[in-house]
Amino acid sequence: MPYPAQRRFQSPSFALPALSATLALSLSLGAQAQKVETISIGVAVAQTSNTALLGQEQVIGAKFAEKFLNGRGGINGTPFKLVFQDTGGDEAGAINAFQNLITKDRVLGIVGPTLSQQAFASDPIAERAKVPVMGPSNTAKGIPQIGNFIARVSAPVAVVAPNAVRQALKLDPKIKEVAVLYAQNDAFSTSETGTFQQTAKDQGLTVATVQKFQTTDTDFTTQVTAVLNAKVDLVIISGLAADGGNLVKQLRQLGYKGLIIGGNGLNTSNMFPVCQKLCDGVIIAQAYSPAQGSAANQVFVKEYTAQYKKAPPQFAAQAYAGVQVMVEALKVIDRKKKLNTWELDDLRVELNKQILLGKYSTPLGPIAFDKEGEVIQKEFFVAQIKMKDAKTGSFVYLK
Amino acid sequence: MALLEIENLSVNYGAIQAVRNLSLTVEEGEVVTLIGANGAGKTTTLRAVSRLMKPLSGSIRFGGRDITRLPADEAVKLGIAQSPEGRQVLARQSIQDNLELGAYTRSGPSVKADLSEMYERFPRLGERRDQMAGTLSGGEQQMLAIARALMSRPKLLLLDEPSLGLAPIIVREIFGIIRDLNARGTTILLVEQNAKLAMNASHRTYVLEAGQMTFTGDSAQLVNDERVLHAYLGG
Amino acid sequence: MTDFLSTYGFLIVTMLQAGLLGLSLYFPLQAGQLSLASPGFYSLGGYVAAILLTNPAFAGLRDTLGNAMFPLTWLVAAVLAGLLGLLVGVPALRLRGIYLALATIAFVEVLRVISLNLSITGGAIGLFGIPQPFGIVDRWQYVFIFGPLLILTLLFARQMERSRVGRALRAIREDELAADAMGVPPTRYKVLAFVTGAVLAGIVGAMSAPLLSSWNARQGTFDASIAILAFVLIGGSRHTWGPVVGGALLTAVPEVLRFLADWRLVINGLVLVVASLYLPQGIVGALEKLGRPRPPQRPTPVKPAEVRP
Amino acid sequence: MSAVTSPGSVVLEARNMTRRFGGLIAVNDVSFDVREGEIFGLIGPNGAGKTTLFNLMTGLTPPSSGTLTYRGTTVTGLQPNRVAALGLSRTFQNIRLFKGLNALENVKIAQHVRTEAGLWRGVFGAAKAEEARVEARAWELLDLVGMADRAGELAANFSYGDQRKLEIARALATEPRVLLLDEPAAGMNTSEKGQLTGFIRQVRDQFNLTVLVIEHHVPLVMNLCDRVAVLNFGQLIAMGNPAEVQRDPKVIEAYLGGE
Amino acid sequence: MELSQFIQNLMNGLAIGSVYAIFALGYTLVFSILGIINFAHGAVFTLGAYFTYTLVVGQFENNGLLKGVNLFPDGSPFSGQPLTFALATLLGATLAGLVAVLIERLAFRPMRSRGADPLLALVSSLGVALVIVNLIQLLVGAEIYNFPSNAYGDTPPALSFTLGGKIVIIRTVQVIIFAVSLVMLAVLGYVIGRTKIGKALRAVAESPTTASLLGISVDRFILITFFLSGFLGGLAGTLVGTAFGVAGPYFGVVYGLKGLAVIVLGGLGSIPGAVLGGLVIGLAEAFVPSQYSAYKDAVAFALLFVILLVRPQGLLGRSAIQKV
Repeated sequence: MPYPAQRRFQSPSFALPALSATLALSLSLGAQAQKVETISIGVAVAQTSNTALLGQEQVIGAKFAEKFLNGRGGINGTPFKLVFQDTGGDEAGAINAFQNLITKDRVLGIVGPTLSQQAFASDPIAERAKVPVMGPSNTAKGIPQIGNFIARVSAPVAVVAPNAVRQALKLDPKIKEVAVLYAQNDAFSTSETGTFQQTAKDQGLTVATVQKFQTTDTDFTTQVTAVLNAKVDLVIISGLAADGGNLVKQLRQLGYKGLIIGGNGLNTSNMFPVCQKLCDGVIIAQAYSPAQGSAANQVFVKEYTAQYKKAPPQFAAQAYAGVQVMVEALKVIDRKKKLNTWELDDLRVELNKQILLGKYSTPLGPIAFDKEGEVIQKEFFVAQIKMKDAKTGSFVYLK
Repeated sequence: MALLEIENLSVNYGAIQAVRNLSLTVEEGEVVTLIGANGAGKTTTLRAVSRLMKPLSGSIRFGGRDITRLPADEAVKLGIAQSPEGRQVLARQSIQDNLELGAYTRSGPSVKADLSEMYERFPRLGERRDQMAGTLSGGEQQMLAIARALMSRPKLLLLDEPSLGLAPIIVREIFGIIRDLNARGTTILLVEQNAKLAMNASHRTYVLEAGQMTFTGDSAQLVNDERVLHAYLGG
Repeated sequence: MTDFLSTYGFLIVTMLQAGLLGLSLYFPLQAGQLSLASPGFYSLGGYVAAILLTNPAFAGLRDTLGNAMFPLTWLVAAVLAGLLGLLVGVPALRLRGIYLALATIAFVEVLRVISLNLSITGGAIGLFGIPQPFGIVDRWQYVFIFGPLLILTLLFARQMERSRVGRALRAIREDELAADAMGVPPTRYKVLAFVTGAVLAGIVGAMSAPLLSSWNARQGTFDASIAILAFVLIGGSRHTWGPVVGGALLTAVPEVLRFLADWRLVINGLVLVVASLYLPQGIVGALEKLGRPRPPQRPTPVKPAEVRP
Repeated sequence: MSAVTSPGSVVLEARNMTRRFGGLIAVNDVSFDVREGEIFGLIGPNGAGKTTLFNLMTGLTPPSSGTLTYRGTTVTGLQPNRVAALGLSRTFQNIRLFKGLNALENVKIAQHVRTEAGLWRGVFGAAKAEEARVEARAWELLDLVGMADRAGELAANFSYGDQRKLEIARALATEPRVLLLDEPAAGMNTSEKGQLTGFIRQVRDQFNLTVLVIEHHVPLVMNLCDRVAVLNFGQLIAMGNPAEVQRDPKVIEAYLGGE
Repeated sequence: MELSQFIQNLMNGLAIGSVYAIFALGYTLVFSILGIINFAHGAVFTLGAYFTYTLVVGQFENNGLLKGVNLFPDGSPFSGQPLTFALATLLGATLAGLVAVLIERLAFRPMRSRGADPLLALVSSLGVALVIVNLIQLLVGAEIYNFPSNAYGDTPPALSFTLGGKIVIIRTVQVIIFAVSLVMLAVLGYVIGRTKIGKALRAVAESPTTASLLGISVDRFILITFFLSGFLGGLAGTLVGTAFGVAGPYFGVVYGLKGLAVIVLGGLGSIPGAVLGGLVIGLAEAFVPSQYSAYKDAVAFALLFVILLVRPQGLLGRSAIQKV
């Protein structure tokens, strides 16, 4: 929505652009077109800061993709390389990571960053440099619209969330009153809750109370008391693992008996150690499920479980898918014209074009992209948590 | 051998030379007085002896041992106790706690005995033993400061301006205590602006001016010395 | 060279930005006021710019003004930050030392929570898609925006320090009571210094919103307060160049340490510890010690004959 | 400032000035007059309330009751900087120079009330004439106390005696009509003390001042002052010319202690 | 407000407030003695929880350098659950105390002996916090760890009782936290108020100079203070960890910030003030009506701001009298 304004501002009316353009020109005289030497793909996710909980799963997913896909021949026999740059949790960190990847590491494309807020700051950099970006976990509205080079494998919340509500109604058709809770300092949760509330209304349910909390909160008695007083039959939570898990735990401990729906932020086994046995029965809206039946996913799940002793989390699967999409697009290009004969700039443009053209069989199921770069994902999932013991549990695929 | 020997002591206070080349001795059993105007360096000298200030040069010997570089809390263990300028009672602790902390370096039943002795000697402290020290009057605080210093059973007691800001009756009372303490064998180095009282209560007197000693002598002789009167009131 | 600029251009801009934020804290510090409120005003300035540049309510204004819209955002941010500075500063500046620091931290936190809850500030997602000024295409070109501001601020600071006002501030820093007794009204000058810092932080915020293309509540946090304090102290709190040098270096350290991968923030922490242990006067203070200060020169009278015997 | 007053007329009137701190009465119902051009001494043992009285007179501490008027203007209730603007300037017992600044700056700062350049004029260099005046006067004052050659040294690095003199120079920079000196001789050595009397007289004459002096060192007060007031336990116990005061038994007892 | 809800809010506020109180005590102890704010206190809080977790569980997840390490491998004499939870908590807090001592030796003492600007201690302790937090992440990753659910034995998750016909439900863990905190505060109150060490500690806090004149080694008491501070911080970390999980290396940051509000509210350097401040902020947060819960984080700081303006020395602090 704000984007048309951008073009309007680009009319050069000050001396400044002329000055900087001259400087840029004089500086670039020495630079030459560069050939592609190594096939490297950048991964810019949060390896430090309090966003690292999400980022470290993405690192695992991406590293796993590097090993696994190179083990299967890489790009038509040539192995590719991942270059990691830490974004930290802030916008400046994401921009620095992107710029390092683009010019210093000379990657062909970037998988990242972790947070939508970071994407709004760093994606325009890649867009300017004409480097394709694959958002692994940016779910906010407006990300693919940042530019032609920006795409994402993470489906926007508007698509993922409604299934869970429908599934809950299937489990218990008598549900009438709903309580909605969300982490209001988390970009993802605030947009997801909007979808949840809309869906609830569409399904003829009454939203009896809406409660806000912070992802940094640990004590939710205030919210839980409000929920209990509203006497609802369904609670819908949009939050992240730690806060969401605590909320579930405290809801149950204080005596809430009805169904609980957790948003996509709760689709991680990181929640298990928090609510432990009390996680049992929570319905989760998933953009990824280990139960997804495609061959691609089953291989992924098998290999991943062998290595990490647990089923892959959504963030790892999405990062894997991001890398996989880039690799497969590169394979197609390579078949037409060997990658090492390309100029770097041209290859990046070509890669972007190819990404949007292709169809991919990923652990997320078959996916493709529309012309803006928005992911077209066939399958979404709803799962119910089943706890084996206090620490281990699984997402049992419903439907 | 003198109990305390100060030789060529110089102490700086920031960039200011507060004490210059001062030498003095205190014999065992003596009361020695330092007098002089504000800023003459009396308090600085005491603080150097109790090891609160680092000397620039010179030496301080106590009981034959060089203590020039000793930390302050170690000096207490050797037997130096100070009742500091402005009393510095621990206002937020009770009188009893203040006294017990005075005996921090000691332990055993003798502390209890000393405590009751202090309450006997200073009945007003005994009456108020559970009161916060900050609620005491100036004179009572001064007594507490002296009593607290005594609780460490010092060989040398340093008293800094014990009469400061006190009413004459209380001043007289405090000097009575000083004489009494000395009679029981405590060695005392006294800094005082009430020159007459101080000299009457002491054996020897050093007169300081601008960080330097100007003259010294037996208190009994100096008390009628024109020079002292002159130094204070001119003529 | 272009590679260098595209890789490190943004970093260089953020180094300048950090220097400016350091200076915004340095102004009140000149009057001895330890205010950590800069991130609050920075955040406010950023929101002002982001709202003016993206909110549909101002679309007409944007069309009319074109690029002149950007200086307008700076101006509005400066005015609003100045007013808020006055509002907060007048009561808060009765506090001293660590109490003032904590009160200003409280101010920053309250502001953060409020901005998280308003719809005009975009809640948790914040505002995004902020247009670029003056046809800027690469982030390093922001040097042409932040650079002049930094130079102007340094000139301003230098001129102020040499003036009657600067002397008054230093007097208050050295001894507020003595300054008062020597005829310097402390409250007026403390508020002046505080508001100056607030205005600067507001402008920097307004310039930074397009730099980041987006703005959200995480731009003004307690962490930033302490980071900016570190800029000033590590750079040197007694010299105009201190906050600039400190801000630039401390911003660069984690980036320069990228090759350390996972260890970089650990080392970054160690750098802070070691710097505060070994550079108690800050970097500029330490450098200053190396050179001998020039003694003040007595102005030579124009006509020697007029000198009294 | 240019009001013409006949020599010897009363410039300061203290009336029933009292200050309590909790239960302590630091200054108790003190009244006195100070006349134009005189050097007025204020003596008394430590803790007698002399400095508190100065604080009451210069706005640093508000009195519990009582007033001070300067040429008919009420001084009590004004902020210290307004008192300074009115023409009362002081030094401090504990020396409160701007220690981290050099001597020249210390003296320049104190001209604040006699100058007016604001932020913008200062920043745009539009106050050149005023700055030149400030600079010139600062050097003159440093000359007066013999410190022009050490103008660049930090105040903290001066000796006690020199800091006292620098503080007087700073007080003079506010262009006072009344100068209040709190223990100017403390920490000075014998020869410095000897020069101090002459110096204070010289300053009084050169700048047409009225001078109040708190001093512990009684001989100096006796030489210097035209009239002396004696405080003990917050109360005025004697006032008169030095010789009278010196013979007053109450004063002798206050100082040397009675028996 | 209904009585049942009032009781619930009250219990909530008391539980979280008492944790704030113990945590803030550590802050305020250091401030009372050195006049500095130790920003690494939040990191020590985090460390305490991780230490206890290590002693209780002994192994970590898939991230970090310590993955795969098992402190208590099967077959070793330590196999199974080696330490009772109470013992592990005490040991964990003790280790946190030792870390605090180390921080004082490495990051604060050198600065003091150089006579540096005390403000620099803020920067130095910030550096220490950065080191600790990132080391934790390097070693054990950023994931959430949680104590075994039987940490407090076989207690029910919640206690419920009827009050005026209404059911009141209180989480057991909150009751335990409150009880442990009370015991801790009582012990600490006894140590500081009645023992020789406590009296000496208060003497050092009131006047280091006077303390040294009484033969008290100030340096040694600074170390003791840091130990106590770290111990209390670490204990608070474990308590919070049992109630809400150890939510990653940054989980102490929020407490570090809230703790600031607590100690200033109560009066910087005042020990009873820290307790009162903790309870006041805990209760104030608990009684924020649920529709305004979004502003809960602002409550502590708005309160702080107002208190500072009205009564800068805090609720129980003493105003310093400036001497002219």
